[in-house]
Amino acid sequence: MLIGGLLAGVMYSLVALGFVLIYKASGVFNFAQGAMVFFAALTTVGFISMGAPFWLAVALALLAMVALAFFTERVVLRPLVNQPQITLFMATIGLAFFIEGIAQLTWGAQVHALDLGIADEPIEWLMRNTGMNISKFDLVASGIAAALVAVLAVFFNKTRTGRALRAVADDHQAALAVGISLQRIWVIVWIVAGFVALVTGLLWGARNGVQFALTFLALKALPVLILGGFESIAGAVVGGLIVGASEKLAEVYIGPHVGGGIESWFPYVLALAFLLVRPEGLFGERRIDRV
Amino acid sequence: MTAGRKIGRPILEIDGVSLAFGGVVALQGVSFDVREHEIRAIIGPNGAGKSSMLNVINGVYHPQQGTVAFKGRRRHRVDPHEAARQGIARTFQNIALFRGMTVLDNIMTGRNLKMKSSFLQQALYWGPAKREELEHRAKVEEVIDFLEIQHIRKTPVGRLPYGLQKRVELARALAAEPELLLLDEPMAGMNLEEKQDMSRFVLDVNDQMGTSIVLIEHDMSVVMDLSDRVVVLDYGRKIADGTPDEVRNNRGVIDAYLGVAH
Amino acid sequence: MHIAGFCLNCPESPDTVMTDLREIGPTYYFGPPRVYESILTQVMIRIEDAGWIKRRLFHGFMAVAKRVGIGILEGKPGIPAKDRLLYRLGEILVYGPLKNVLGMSRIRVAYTGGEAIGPDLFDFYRSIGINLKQLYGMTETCVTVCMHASGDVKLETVGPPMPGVEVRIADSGEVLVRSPGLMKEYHKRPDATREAIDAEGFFHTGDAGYFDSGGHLKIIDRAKDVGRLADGSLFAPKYLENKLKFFPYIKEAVCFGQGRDKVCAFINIDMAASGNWAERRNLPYTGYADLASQRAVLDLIRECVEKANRDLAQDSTLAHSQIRRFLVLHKELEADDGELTRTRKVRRRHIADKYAVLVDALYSDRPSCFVETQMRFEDGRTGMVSADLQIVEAKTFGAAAARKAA
Amino acid sequence: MLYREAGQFKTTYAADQQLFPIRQDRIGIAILLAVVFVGVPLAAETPAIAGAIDFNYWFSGVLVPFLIFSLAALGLNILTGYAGQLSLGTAAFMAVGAFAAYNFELRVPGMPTLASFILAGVVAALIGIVFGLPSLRIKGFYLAVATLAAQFFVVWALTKFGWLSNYSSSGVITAQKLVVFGYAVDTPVKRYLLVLAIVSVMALAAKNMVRSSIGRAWMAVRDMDVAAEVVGIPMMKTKLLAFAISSFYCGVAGALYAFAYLGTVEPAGFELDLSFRILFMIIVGGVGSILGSFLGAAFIVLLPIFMDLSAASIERSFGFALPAGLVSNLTLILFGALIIFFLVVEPLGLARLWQIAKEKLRLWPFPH
Repeated sequence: MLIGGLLAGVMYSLVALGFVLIYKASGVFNFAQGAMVFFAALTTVGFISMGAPFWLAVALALLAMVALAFFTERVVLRPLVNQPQITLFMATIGLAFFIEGIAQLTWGAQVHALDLGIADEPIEWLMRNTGMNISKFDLVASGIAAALVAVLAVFFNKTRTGRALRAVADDHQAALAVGISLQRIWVIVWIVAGFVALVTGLLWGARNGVQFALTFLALKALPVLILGGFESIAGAVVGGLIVGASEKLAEVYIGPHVGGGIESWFPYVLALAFLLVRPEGLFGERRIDRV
Repeated sequence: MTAGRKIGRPILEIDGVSLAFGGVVALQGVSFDVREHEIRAIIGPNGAGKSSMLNVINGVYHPQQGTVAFKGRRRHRVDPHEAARQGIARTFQNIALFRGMTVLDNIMTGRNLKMKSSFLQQALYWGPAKREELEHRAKVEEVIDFLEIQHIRKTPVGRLPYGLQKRVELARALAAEPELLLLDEPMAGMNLEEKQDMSRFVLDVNDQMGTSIVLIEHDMSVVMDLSDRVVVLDYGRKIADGTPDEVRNNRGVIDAYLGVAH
Repeated sequence: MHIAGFCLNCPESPDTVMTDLREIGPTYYFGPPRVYESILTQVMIRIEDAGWIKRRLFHGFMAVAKRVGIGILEGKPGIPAKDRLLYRLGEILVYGPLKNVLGMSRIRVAYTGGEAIGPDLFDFYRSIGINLKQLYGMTETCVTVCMHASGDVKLETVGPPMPGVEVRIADSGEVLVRSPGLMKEYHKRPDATREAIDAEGFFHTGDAGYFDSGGHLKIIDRAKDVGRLADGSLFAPKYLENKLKFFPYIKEAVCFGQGRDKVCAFINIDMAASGNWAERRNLPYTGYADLASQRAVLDLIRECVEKANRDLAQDSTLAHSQIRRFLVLHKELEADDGELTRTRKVRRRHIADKYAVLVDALYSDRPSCFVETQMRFEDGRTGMVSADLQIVEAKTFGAAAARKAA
Repeated sequence: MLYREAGQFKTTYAADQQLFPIRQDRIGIAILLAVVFVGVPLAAETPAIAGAIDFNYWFSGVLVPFLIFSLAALGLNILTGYAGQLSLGTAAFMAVGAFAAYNFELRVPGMPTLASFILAGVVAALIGIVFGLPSLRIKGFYLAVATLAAQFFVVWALTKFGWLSNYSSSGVITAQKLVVFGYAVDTPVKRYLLVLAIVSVMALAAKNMVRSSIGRAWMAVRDMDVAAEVVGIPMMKTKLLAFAISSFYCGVAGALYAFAYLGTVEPAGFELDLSFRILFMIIVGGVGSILGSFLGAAFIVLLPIFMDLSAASIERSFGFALPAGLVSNLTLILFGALIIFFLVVEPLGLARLWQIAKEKLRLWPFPH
């Protein structure tokens, strides 16, 4: 059970990763990340249903995410630069609605199945020897997630663009002063987030079908972020695992006493309790208000 | 100095206050007092801990060591709104007005702590609530007249030029009828004329309302002209304390300002 | 005579005069022409900032008002129904709101006095339905000597004498007044009193004027300032200056001509109006001196001067006083520099002395003149400013030609 | 142009502080009130007019929901617009109000309807205080997460605890009959008048609060919390009062939503989507504006109706059926685009546009 929770947590981590990327580089809390996951997955499935081969569909979906990144930068981020964070947050709620509408308008609202060709059945060997119920799919998904985290870590720490991104995150003005184009950075980071959304969308879509419910992933990612801190990739991963594991455990051990279904709110209450103790998250940076 | 003004007993006593953020020491064992009706300046190079000192006095920061006694009541820890209730008002180095509100409303907030009517009465805007609003409005109008800002009464503060914003902030502080007024660089960024106006207002407040004033200011001529006594801070420590003339000739102060190594 | 009670209002502070005015909406208004002028200048500047629809609307209806507004105010017959309708529409769209914003919509009667008022200025207020009238008087006569009666208002006069007031014109042209309201004496200054009030009890006002055919007194200038050109024709510098100052771009003017063959002028541009004008044309400038020396600005002022000349050409006594040459001063005339009185009237003689070199240049045929002046800055320091001023020739009009052109 | 204010001088502070200091505004609001309270119901009763317009539809389908959403938006605006605390849990507080009113009616014999509405508001206020507690330590979208917790928790609790819905399946409740002072409110026009009266009174109360010391305290906390504390505004009391009063408004709105609009509601009807819709109302209408709450509610309520009507008329005139879901998706896109548009172009919403227009009219013919 714990393992299953942890694996779900990996998925949460992936979504949270998209949030963290954007938050780090632009200070925007991107509520539309869930919608992006939905959009990416739906676009892929849509192209496949039109007869495109899998990889071509993925490439086209990625292209769509790139276009979305440019669109967002131009229409949402650039005009709202220097606005309070909360305004940008609300703008991304609007963006989420917009993307959801576009996605459903283009591809229809029905649930699509997505087959990645990885069997979603327990690995018998593990089942036999340890009694653990882990599917091959979950394992692959975890592997992909881990690889993605590693790649992003390298990207942030080793590449020029990655360093620029971190500079922007630390101080917008300073970044501008040394000649880093904010707009370019934003586009890049939204593309990367779009890529993460695509991967997430494919994995979740393959598991549960590509449907509107994917957008609610964004909501699940919120407690993950609070636990892990908004600015830490490692935090997103750890937070995801904690949320995934704890909501399952809570469901099993507390759920029966209160009528079940507490998965829907437990992570929030957990996050809230956590907030009151450590408002900056596990890996977040503490800030001192100066007057 | 005005003839009628009498400096009285200490109204504020700072005793051995130390303050640190994480590992960074902002104040270290600072002690001094402020007397009734006195204008007391705090000066010192950048980062000397002047603003931190004000923040300790009105409870925005809580010192790790030492006490602050206001009107004889010694305390370790007080919250800003309690400090305000006891009669301490202040202005900020970077203007801290409520940008979404008009000048009048901003100044009215200065009187909020004197308002007693409940939210239910206010919802009905009836009886005590209405009477109270009007009484306090009349008080606020006195402050508006005093600081000569009648023409901007209903202007949103965000639209005002810098100098006027500073004046509105002073008005908000005065509306609370404080016994102790903390001014954090009230003349920063002003031109000569605005500085003269502001100096006149500060003196008038001190003179006509009998308010004790603690003032942080970089312009030495202003400090020397206005203040009765001056505290000099450097790296969180008090290095001198006395009349402007005494401070001016103090070796340590000259060194601190010229940047001589310790 | 009748007695009326009224409520007197004081503005809250100098900065709130306009808003207080609007809030109070006074019913009686008295101000020197300067006040009316600055209000009109403000109106014109603010209108120029408006969008083109509003601007077109404003100018369109102001033209209607100019054509028929005064007639309607005075209840004259023979105004076409179409114009009356247009005027009424204008009242809804332009004049009414305008008066309202200025706090003038409740005015029953407005007076001006103390100085001659530009006819265009006078007409403007009357045409939008404000019953603006002139009065003539001074402290010594307990203010009112002459005033317009409603319905008998003439632009260039100050109206007939009040009942009980005797007005007589001396041979020198000076206006003499005897009335029950006249002062008894200057306090403890018998010599000054003797100088002002003659044996017959007439007070010597020091103003030059005459009665027109309708019995209205017409004031031209201070008696001591009225002079003659070399050809013997009348020269009333203040009258000319007022005419020039009516243009929004001109703040001050000083005219010379006493005993000379022609009239020349110094001009100060109005920084607010001209600056605004320049900004709308994307003309960069650094300050007053820079703006005042720009060719485009000089052309703008020349047009104003020529317009004034055209008007002057119609008045047979003053046609010779058309301004031939002028220059725009490199600094604003200041009371601090002794160029204006504290009530901001030009000290013509002092200026003529101080800028003698410029006056000489005006009466030569040099196209420009270098000048260096001491001036006092706002912080009390003094310094020298120098400039090379261009002298501009203005067109003049023959009396007949002007009539044709007009 | 319409505002001829010259001569409207005030001689007391009371006159200067009145709700509508400009005479023209007072006349305008009097006319408006006369029209909505008397004119519209009279028109509905007049056979000639009632024959031409389907008033039952207009009352039950448009005006009543508009007024109820205005009230909810008003509640959210108090919290978010005035006190600066973003909430994504509006629908939860409405749900609390709806279910509380239902239970008071159900379990307290002889409970007057209006009293149960007020008590429902009080219960919502108490729940609001509980979920507002985190606001004392956290701000911004961290707080938004706390309100999300409220959103999910409340809906979950209403579904799981059968007692709250009198053990009906999946928590569906059917609101009791509306009886006010012994008078049955059983027709659309009566329901409209009842809702209108409640909303008017509560809007007036809200306006009074925001122009008094409590409103200034909220705005001070919103604009700069540190400075607010320094001028003596107690943070805890101010924020919790904002949560309480906001939730009270949402609670009453929720009760009306159940009793005067839908009749039958279930917890799932108070999902996050409804919270978002009300948030959109204040963004479009105007954050920090009483008037904006009404304008925003009108806009968000009318837009889908308008879209449906347009779609229907397109289908009728061109004789083909539009794809299913087209209109709802277009509405979704339009909502999203509008939110972004308003945040970028006019962050203070329709109310600000109205204010600008009014300023222009006051200064006509001058531009500034």
